[in-house]
Amino acid sequence: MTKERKPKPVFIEGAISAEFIGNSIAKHQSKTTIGAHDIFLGQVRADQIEGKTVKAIEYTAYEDMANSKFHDIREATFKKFNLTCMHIYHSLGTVKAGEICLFVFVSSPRRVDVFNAIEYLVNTIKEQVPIFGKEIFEDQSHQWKVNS
Amino acid sequence: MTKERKPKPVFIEGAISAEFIGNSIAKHQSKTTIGAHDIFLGQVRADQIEGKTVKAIEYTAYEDMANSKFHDIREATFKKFNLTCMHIYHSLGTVKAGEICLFVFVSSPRRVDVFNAIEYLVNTIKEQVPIFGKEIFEDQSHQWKVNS
Amino acid sequence: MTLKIKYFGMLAEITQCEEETLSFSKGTAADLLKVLFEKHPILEEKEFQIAQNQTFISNDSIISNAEIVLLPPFAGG
Amino acid sequence: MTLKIKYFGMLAEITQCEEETLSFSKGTAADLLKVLFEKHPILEEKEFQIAQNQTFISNDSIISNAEIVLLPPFAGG
Repeated sequence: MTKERKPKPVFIEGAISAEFIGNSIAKHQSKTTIGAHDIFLGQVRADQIEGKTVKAIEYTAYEDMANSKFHDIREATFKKFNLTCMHIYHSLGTVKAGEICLFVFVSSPRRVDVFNAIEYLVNTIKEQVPIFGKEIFEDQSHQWKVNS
Repeated sequence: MTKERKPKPVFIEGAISAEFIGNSIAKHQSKTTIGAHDIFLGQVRADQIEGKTVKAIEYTAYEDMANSKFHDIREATFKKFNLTCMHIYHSLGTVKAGEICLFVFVSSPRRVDVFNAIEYLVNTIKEQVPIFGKEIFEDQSHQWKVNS
Repeated sequence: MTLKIKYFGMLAEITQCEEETLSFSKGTAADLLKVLFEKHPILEEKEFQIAQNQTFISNDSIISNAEIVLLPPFAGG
Repeated sequence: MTLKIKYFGMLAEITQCEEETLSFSKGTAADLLKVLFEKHPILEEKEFQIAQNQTFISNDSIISNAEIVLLPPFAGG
């Protein structure tokens, strides 16, 4: 697949709901060449750090660069793997512990492509997209999250 | 994790709905040690075979053995990977092209475990669980599916 | 002894039988297969595995259980 | 030339600044950093990357664009 796709919006204000994900799955049931879907969801953890508990993460991004990175990553992934479709959504703003902040969805005729593509996509997004996260503790203090 | 879990029902009559999957995702939002979910969905393809199109697969299983295999695979996967939870559902009976017949859902504090676990689980299920699929064509003729 | 033989998937289709009983003097899976191939010659062309107590057995395994299951290739997922 | 400097995440917090303009005679990213460290000494302790035209540049790259962005470690997903 080498055709250029137009940039698709990735950022969503606040958490990504389970209903949104369910609706996205339902939309794929008319695509009858698909045999395998893989969905990755990133969820905010209530981590304990020095006795304090994370209650939310506030996400910000260098949006222009993030959107162009997301576009480049999409194109590169379509070139590397045999995928029928791909969807990426990331939250901006406040996402509470237990809520979903990242939704990556790939579909292909065969499973080997979705396994390889999902791992590549999620790792590349975490590594290359300028998104920043402020972990807010229950006492309103905070620290800046860094991807490991 | 070495504690024994009691067998959970895996088989569902007919297709697995997007709504069921969405509800299952929603139930995990109270589990705030989870940082990463991975969901695999198997969908029936409308394959073209010698000019005929698959319109549905009829699934049957040697249920006693299948249930005990699913249980063994669950236990082995919990031992191999650091998972918070795991859900497996497979259809029996008729699943139309475009509908979902397999839903595997793993969750963990960290993403590396869900990537490894989902691939292991799906491959092991396809290889070891006695489930049989009759591909029904539009003209009502059929052929027996074999996993590749 | 009297054995119950179960057939699944395409094997049930081609033998036109999901379950049958037959009497069998002690022996191995290979011995049992001879009996089954005589009864259902079409089985001989097909790929399948034999399970006893939900475990696959090989041709030289002794038939010790009253229920024997013939399973064609799997197609789950 | 007049540069617009943008700060994101923890860098915006510690400099108490999201965006500022400053005049800069031609030079490399290292030259610009000297100016920025003088203005915001706390920056010197922090890990960050510099982007120009949405591309990361190294210390010896020439500053050629009017908008320079300082980015702390990423935390998406």
